Amino acid sequence: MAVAEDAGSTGHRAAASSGAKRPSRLLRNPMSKIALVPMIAIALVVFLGGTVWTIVYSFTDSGLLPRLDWAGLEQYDRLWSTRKWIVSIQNLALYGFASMIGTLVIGFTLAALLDRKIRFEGVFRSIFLYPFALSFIVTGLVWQWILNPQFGVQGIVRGWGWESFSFDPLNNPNIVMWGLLIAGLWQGTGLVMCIMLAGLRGIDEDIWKASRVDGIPVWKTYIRVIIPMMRPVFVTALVLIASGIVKLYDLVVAQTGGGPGISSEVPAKYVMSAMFGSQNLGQGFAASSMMLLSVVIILIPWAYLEFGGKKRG
Amino acid sequence: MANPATLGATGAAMDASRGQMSSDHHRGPRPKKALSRRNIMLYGVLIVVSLYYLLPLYVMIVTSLKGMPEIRMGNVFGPPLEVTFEPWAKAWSQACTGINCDGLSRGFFNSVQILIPSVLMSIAVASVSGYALSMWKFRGSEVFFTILLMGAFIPYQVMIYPVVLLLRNMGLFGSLSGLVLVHTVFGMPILVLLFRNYFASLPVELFKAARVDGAGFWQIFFRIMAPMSLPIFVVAMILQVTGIWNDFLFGVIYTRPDQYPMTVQLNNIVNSVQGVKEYNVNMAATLLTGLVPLTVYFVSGKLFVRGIAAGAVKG
Amino acid sequence: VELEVMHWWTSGSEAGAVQEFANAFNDRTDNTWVDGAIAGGGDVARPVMVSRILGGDPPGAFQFNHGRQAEELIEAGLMLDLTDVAEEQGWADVINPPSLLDACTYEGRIYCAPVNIHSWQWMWLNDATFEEAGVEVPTNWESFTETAPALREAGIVPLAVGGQPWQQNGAFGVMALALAGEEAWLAVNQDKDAEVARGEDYARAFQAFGEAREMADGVSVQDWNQATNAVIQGEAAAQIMGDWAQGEFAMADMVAGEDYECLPGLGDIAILDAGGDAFYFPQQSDPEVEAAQKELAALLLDPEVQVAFNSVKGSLPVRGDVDLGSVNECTQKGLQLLADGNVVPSGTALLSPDTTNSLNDLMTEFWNTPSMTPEDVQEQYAQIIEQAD
Amino acid sequence: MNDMSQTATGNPSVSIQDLDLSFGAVKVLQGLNLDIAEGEFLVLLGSSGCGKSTLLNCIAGLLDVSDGQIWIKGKNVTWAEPSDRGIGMVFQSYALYPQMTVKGNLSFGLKNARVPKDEIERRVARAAEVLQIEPLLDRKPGALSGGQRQRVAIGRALVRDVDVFLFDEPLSNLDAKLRADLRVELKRLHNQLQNTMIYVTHDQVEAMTLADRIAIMKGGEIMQLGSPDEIYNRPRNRYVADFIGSPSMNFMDGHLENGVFSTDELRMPMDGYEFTARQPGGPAILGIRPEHVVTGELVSGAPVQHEVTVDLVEPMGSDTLVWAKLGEQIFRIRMDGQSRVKPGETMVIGLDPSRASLFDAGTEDRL
Amino acid sequence: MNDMSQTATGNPSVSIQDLDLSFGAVKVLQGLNLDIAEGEFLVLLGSSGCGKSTLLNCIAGLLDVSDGQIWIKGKNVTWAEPSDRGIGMVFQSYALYPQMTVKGNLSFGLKNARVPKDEIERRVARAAEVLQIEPLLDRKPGALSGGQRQRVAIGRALVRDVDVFLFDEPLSNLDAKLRADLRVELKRLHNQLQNTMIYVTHDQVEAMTLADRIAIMKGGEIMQLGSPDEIYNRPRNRYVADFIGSPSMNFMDGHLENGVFSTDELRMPMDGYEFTARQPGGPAILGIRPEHVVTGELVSGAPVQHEVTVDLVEPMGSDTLVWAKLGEQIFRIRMDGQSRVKPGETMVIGLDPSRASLFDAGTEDRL
Ligand SMILES: Nc1ncnc2c1ncn2[C@@H]1O[C@H](COP(=O)(O)OP(=O)(O)OP(=O)(O)O)[C@@H](O)[C@H]1O
Ligand SMILES: Nc1ncnc2c1ncn2[C@@H]1O[C@H](COP(=O)(O)OP(=O)(O)OP(=O)(O)O)[C@@H](O)[C@H]1O
Ligand SMILES: [Mg+2]
Ligand SMILES: [Mg+2]
Repeated sequence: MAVAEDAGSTGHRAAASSGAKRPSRLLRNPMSKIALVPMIAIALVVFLGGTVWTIVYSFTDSGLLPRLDWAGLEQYDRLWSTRKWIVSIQNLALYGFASMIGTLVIGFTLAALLDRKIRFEGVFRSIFLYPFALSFIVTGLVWQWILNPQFGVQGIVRGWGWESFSFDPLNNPNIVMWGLLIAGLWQGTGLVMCIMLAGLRGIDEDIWKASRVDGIPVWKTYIRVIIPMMRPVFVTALVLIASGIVKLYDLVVAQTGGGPGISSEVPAKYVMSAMFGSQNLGQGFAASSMMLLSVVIILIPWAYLEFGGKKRG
Repeated sequence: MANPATLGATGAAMDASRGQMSSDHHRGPRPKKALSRRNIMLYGVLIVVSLYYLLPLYVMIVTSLKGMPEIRMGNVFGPPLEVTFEPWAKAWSQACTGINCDGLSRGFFNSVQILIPSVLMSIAVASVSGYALSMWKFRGSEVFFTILLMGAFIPYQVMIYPVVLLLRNMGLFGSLSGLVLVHTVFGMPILVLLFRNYFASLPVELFKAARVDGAGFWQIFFRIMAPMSLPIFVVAMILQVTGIWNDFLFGVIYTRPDQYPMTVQLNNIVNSVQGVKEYNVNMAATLLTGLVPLTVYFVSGKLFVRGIAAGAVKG
Repeated sequence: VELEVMHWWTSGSEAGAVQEFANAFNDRTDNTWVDGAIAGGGDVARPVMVSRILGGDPPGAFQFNHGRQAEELIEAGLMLDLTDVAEEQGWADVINPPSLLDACTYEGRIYCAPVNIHSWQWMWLNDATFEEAGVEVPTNWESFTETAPALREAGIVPLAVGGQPWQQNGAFGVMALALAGEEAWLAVNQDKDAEVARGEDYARAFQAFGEAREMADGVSVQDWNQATNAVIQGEAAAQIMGDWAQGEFAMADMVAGEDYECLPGLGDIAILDAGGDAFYFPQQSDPEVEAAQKELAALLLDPEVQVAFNSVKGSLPVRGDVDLGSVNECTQKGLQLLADGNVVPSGTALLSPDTTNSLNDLMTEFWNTPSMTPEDVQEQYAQIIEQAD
Repeated sequence: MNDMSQTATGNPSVSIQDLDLSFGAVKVLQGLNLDIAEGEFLVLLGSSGCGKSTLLNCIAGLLDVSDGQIWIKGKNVTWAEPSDRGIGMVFQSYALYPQMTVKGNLSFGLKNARVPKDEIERRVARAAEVLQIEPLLDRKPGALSGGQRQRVAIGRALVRDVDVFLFDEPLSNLDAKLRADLRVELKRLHNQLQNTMIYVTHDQVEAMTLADRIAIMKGGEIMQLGSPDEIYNRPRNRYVADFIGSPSMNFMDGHLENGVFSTDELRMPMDGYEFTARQPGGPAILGIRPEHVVTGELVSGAPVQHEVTVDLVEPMGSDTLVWAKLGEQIFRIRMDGQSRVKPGETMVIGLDPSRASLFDAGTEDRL
Repeated sequence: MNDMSQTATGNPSVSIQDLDLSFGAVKVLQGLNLDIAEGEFLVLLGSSGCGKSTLLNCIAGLLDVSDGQIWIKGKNVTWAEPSDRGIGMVFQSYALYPQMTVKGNLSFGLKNARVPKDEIERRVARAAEVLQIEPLLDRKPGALSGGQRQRVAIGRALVRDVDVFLFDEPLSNLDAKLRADLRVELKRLHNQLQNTMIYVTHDQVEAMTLADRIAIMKGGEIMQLGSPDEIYNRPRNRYVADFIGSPSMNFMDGHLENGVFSTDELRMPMDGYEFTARQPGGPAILGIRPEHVVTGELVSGAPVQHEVTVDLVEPMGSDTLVWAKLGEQIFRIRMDGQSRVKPGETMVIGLDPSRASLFDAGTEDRL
C-alpha cells in the first residue's frame, strides 16, 4: 500500500487541481443551500420566531395590544382554572379522536370502494371531494339547518309519522360534538379518500392475487394485509387531519358558535375569543402556547423516528 | 379448426348439462356479474354515501333558487315553488358591502389578483425547498423541516400579530406582496411535505445521471425534475387554490379595502350581525365563490389522484 | 383626501345609515369616504383594525363600541386627540346622556366621537299570543311570569332567547337592572362590588333568570333575529332584547301599541342604559389626513347628520337637541326616558371586554346546564366581578 | 383441434379447452388447448408479452375467461373461485404479506379456511422442513434474502395441500447464482411431491432443466409442445429453433434439392437428417446450433467441412464463443473454454446434417 | 502492499488510493486500492451488497469519500464535480430523462457544458451512428424497447467524449436473449473506442466475456484482481473459486501431504499442479470445476479415476448437468447435451490435478 502512496505523491499528485482539496462542508453545492434559505428563514423567523414570541408574551398581561408587562404564570393559572378551557380541551380530545378515526375509516372505506374497479369512479370521487372546495362560512349554516330539530332531518322524519324520532345534535350539549363531526367528516373525508385511493393504487397487484388464491375474503385482506402495507400513506393523511383538527375553528363558529352554552368550545376558538373578544392577548397566547406544547410533544418524537432514526439511500 | 366447444355455447344446453362430467363439450355456468350481490352492495353503499355528501349541496342550490318568503316558511328540503335566479344575480352584482353594493363581482378580480401570484409563489418556493430537501440533503436540513412541519399545527390566528410586526419591519404591510408572502409562508409546511415526499420517490439515478451530465442545481430542477412532476404540481395547485381562494382572515388583515378578496364580500353578505339574513343570497354567494376551486377540481381530478399517489405513498 | 373608514355595519339598514355619513362627508368636505366594511361584528373586525394600527397602516377612522374597548389604544398614544374639535363644537353641552362623552374621555382628553345610542333594556311582547292564551298582556316581569302557565297551556313558549352567549348575558343584565334595582346594578357594574353581587337583591335577579330559563324552553334558535321572529310568528310570547329588535317588527308590518308591546326596563324600572357606537381616529403622520379626520369627527355629531343617520339605523341620536320627526310609540318612550335622564351607562362602558366575555360564558353555561342552580351561578358571577378591573 | 392436447398421457390433471381471453378489443389468448398430466412439470416459455402470465392467471381463476373451459382434476372450474380450485400460486414478486411473519404468511390462508390449529401447526412445520426455512419462521419478509423469500412463497402454496402448483417467473428477480441453486431445489421438490406444476419463465435454461414438457408460446398461441429434448433437437419451426438455445442457432438461407442443401458458399448433403415429409424441395433455411459445430481434431470426422474467418472471441470460462464469418454470414461457434483462437484467423469447422434443422423458407415450418 | 495495483500496466487511467467510505457507522469500503490502465475494460464482480455500486459512485463523484484519493487521467479529482471528472456513467435503470427525446437526452450534457450547436450536432450524429439509433432520435424513452433504451444510455456517455466509462449493471434489467446480444455489442464498442471502462455486474458470463481484468469484491474489499483466465483457472481463494463458474466448483475436504491430496474416498497425487508455495501440507480443500470432470471415453486418459453414483440429471439442451454422489459428497459434473445417464446409475469419472485448485482449510487461500 505504501508503494501506491509513493507512486501517487511523486507521479501524478504534482498535477494538483481543484479536485484535490476537500472543500468545506458549508460551501459544497452552495446553490442547494441558497435555495433552502427561504424555507429556513420561514421556519426560523416565522414559525420558530412566532412561537417564541407567542410564548414570551404569554407571560405578560397584554390586553388589546402586545406589551411586555410581566405577569408571571398568572395567565396560565387563570387558563387552567377556566372551565371553558377545560371543556375546550375535552371537546378537542373527543372530536380529535373521533374525527381522526372517522376520517381515516370513512376515507379509507370510500377509497376501497372506489378501488373495486367501479364505473363512474370519477363522478363519485368528485362528489366526495367537492365539499373541500366550499368555505365553511355558509356550509356550517346549511348543516345547522339540516340538523335543526324543527325543519331539518328530525322534522322530516317526524313528518313521516315517526313522532318519537329524536335527532338534534346541535341543541343537545351532550352530543353537540357529534353534530360538528357530521359536518367535519363531510368536509374533510374527500381529501383523505383521494390520498388513500392513491395509496391503494400503489399496492402490488400480485398481493391481491395471492390473497384470492389463499381464499381470504376481501375485507379481511384489507384489514390484515393492505392497511399494514399503507403505513406511509396513513402517516401523510394523519398529518393533514391532525393539523386540521388542531386548527378547528371555522366549523364551530359557523355551526354552533361554541354552544349550546360552552359545550362545543374548542381551543382555537378559546384563543380567538380571548385575544379578540376579551381583548386579553396574554390569555390567548397562554392558551396557544399550551396547544403548541402538546403539538410539539407529539411531533418531535415522530419527526425523530421519521427522519432521525434511519437514513435513506 | 373444429371447435367442439361452440356446440355448447348456447345457454340452454349449458344449463341442462350443468355439473355433468361425461362430456367435455359443455361450459360451466357463467355467473351473472352485473347484478351480483357484491355489486348491489357496492353501488348501494356508494350511492347512499353520495346522498350524504350531496345533501348540503342540494339544500344550498334549492335555497338559492327560492325567494325569501318561501325560505321563511322553513322547509329546508322542499324544492322551490317558484324558481328565481334573483339571489344569484344579487349575490354576484348587487349585494352590499357597507356602502358598496356591487356584490361578489367587486372582489372577484381582487381574488384573482391575489390568487395567481400567491399560488405561483408558494408553489415555487415550496417545490424548490422540497426538491432541495430530498435531493440535496445536508446535515441539519431535516431539523429545519421539522420546525417547518410544526407550522402546520399552529392556528393561523395566533400568528396574526407576529406576522403583522414582521411585515411592518419589512415594509410590506398592507401591500399585495405582503399578502402573497403570507400565503407563501403558511402554505409552506404541507406543500414542502408533499413535494419532499414526491421528489424522494423519483429514481435517484436520474439525479445522478444529470449530475454526471454537468447539470447544476437549477438545471436539474427545471429540466429534469419539474417536467416529471406535473401531477404533484397539480396537487399543490389544488390545495393552494382552495386554501387561498377561500381565505378570509389574511386577505382582510394584510391588504387594504380596495384589494379585499371576494371572501370579504362573501363574509359581509353572510355574516351581517344585525338585520335580516338573506339565506338565498348567502347560498348563491357561497356557490359562486366555490366555483373557481370546483372548476379546478373537476378539470384536474385524474391528475390529482395520480399526483397524491406519488407524493404520499412514500412517507 | 381619501379617508378610509372601517366599521362592521353591513346589514341593510346599517349600511344605509353609513351611507348617510359617507354622503355628508363627500358632499360637505373636499374629502372622500373610502368604505372598509367588515361583517361579523367586533370579534372579526377588531383584529383587523388592531393589526392595521400595529402594522403602521391604520385606517382613517374606525368604529368601536364605545367604552373600554379602545382604552389601551388611547393609553398607547395611538389615537388622535379630539379635544379641540369637541370644545369647538361644544360636545359637552349637547351630548345626552353625558355618560357617552365620559366613555370617550381619558385623562381629561376626548378621543372618540359617539354617534348613536342603543339600549338593551327592552322586553318585546306579541299581543296576539296573550290573547290566544286568554290572559292580559302583562306590564311588568311579575305579571309576565304569571301568564307563563297559561301560555304554555296554549302551546306558546313564554320567552324566546337566542343561543348566543351575549344574548343570555344581555338578558340577565336587563333583568338585574330591573329586578335588583339601579343602585345594586351600579354597585356591581360600576364599582365591581362583589358583595352586592352576592347579596339579596341580586339573588332575586338570579332566581328570576332561572325561571326565565324554564320559560324559554322550547325555542332553540341561534340568532337574536330568529328569536324575534319566533315572537312575531307567535311561537313565543316575549323576548328581552335591545331596541334593534324593533326593526324586525317593523319589517313584519306590526304596529307598536297595537300588535306588539314594548316594556323598557321590563316595565319595573323605566330606565335605559346608554350604549352605542363611537368612532375613533388613529394618529396619522400626514397633517392633511389629520385635518380630514377632524372634519369627519365634527360632521358625525352634526345635528342634520345625526338625524339622517339615526332615523335610518333605528337608533337614538346622541344629541338631546335634535328631533327625529315622526317616530313610533316605543321610540318615543325611549326618547322620553333619555330626556328625563333615566339613564345608566352601558355595560360596555363599565366592564372590560374581558369581564364581559367571562360573564357571557358563565351565563350561557348556566342557561344550557339545567343542573346549575341560581345559587351556583350567583357565586361564580360574584367571583368574576371580584376579579374585574 | 390440433394434436397438442393429445400428447399428454393418462387422465389430465389440468385441461384447458378452447380458451379465449381478450382485454377489451385485444385478444390475448385464442382457442388455446392444453392437457397437463397428473404429476407433470410443464413449463410455459415465450418472449415477453406472449400471454404466459395471462394463461396462468386464467388457470388460477384470477382472470375471467372470455370463452372456453378449464378443468382441474376432473372438475369444471371455469367459474370457480381461485381458492376453490385446488391450486397454489407463486408470483414473480413473491407477493408475501409484508407485515406478517413467515409463519403468518404460511398459515394465513389456512386460518381463513378454518383448518384446526394443530393441523395448521403440522402443515406449516412440514412445509418449513421441506423448504428448510424452520429458522426463519418468526422473521418478517423484509428481513429475508431473495432466495429465502422465494422459498416462503413456495411454502405458502405448499401448506395448502393443493393438486396443482402455478409458478409465474418465480426466479427471475434473483441473481444468477441463486437462480441456479433454487432451480435445483425446485426440481428436487417436484421429485419429492410429484404434484402437477405449471411454470412460466422466459429463461430457457430453467425451462430445459425443469420441464417434463415445454410449451413454447407466441402471441397467445402454443407454437410447440413437447419434451425439452424434442424442442431442442427437433424444433417445429424457425421461431422455436431461434428462441431455444443460447447462443442462438445459426441460420443460412439456401435451396434444398434432392436431399442436398446448398448456398453460394456451401453444399451439404442432408444424409442422416430425418425429414418430416418425403423429399421436399425448394427454398429452405438451414439451422445449426453453435454447440453442434465441431472444430479442431474432430472436424475430420464431420460429414461436411468448411473454412471460416474468426471475427470476435468471447471467452466465457467454461466455454469460448467464437463469432466467425462464413462468407457474408455471421456464424456462432461454441468451443471449449481452453481454446485459444484469435480474431482474423481462419479455421475449419465441421457440420453434421443429422444434428441440423431444415425449415421451409416460406412457412418457416420444419421440413 | 499487495500486488493488485501493480498488475496494471502503463500510466493508470483511473487510480484509487486507500479509499474509505462509510455510511454513518457502516464502513462500506475500506482502504481500497485500484489502478486501471488506459483503455482497459475492468469488471467489478461481487455478490449483492458488496459495495460495487458504492465504489462506482465514488469514482463518479456522486458520493463523497470519507478518506483516500481518486485520480483520473493524472488529475486528483477526489473533490471535483461529477461533470468535471471526464467520466460518463450508464445506470442499471438507464435513468433516461423521460420527458426529453433521445436527441435531447444525448445533448443535455453537452448543452450544459456550453458546447457549440454544430459540435453537438456532430457528436450526437456520430454516437447515433455508432450505436445505430439514428431512426430513434426523435422518440421519447417511453417509446423505446429495453435494448434501445440501453443504447441511448450508453450514447449519453458516448457523446460527452469522456476518458472513462462507468457502467452499473447496465444489462441486468434485460431478458437473457437481449442481454447476450448487447453484451457482444458492448464488447465491439470497446474494441472500437478503446476507452477505459469500469463495469459493475453480478453476472459472471458478462464478467468473463467482457473483461480485460476482473476485480472480485467481497464486503468492500477486493478479493482478487486479474484476467478472466487467471480468475477462472487460478482463483486466489475459496471464495473466488466458489463465486466464479456456473455450476459452481466442487469442493472436497481432505488432507495434503507430500504432494498428495487424500480424503476417505480418494487419493489424488497432485502431479502437474502449480503450488504457490513449496511443499505445503496439512488440512486442505480440493476444488474441481464441473466442466473439468471428464467422463465416457476420455476417462481413461485422466490421471485420477473414481466411481460415482448419479443422483439427479439436469438436461440443459447444449449440456447436461449431472449431480452425482462421491461417497457422501455431492459432485456436479457437466456433460455433453447428448449424454443419456439416469439417476441411480454408477459411472466412472476422471479428474485432472493440473486443472484443480487446492486451498488451505484454515485460511482458505490458494495453496
Ligand atoms: N390488464 C390488461 N389490459 C390490457 N392488456 C393487457 C392486460 N394485461 C396484459 N395485457 C396484454 O396481454 C398480453 C400478454 O400479457 P402477459 O402478462 O400474459 O405476458 P407475459 O407473457 O406474461 O409477459 P412477461 O414475460 O413480460 O411477463 C400483453 O401484450 C399485454 O400487453
Ligand atoms: N445510503 C446508504 N446508507 C447506508 N448504507 C448504504 C447506503 N447505500 C448503500 N449502503 C450499504 O452499502 C453496502 C454496499 O452497497 P452497494 O449498493 O454498493 O452494493 P452493490 O455491490 O452495488 O450491490 P448490488 O449488486 O445489489 O447493486 C450495502 O450493504 C448497502 O446496504
Ligand atoms: Mg408475465
Ligand atoms: Mg449496485
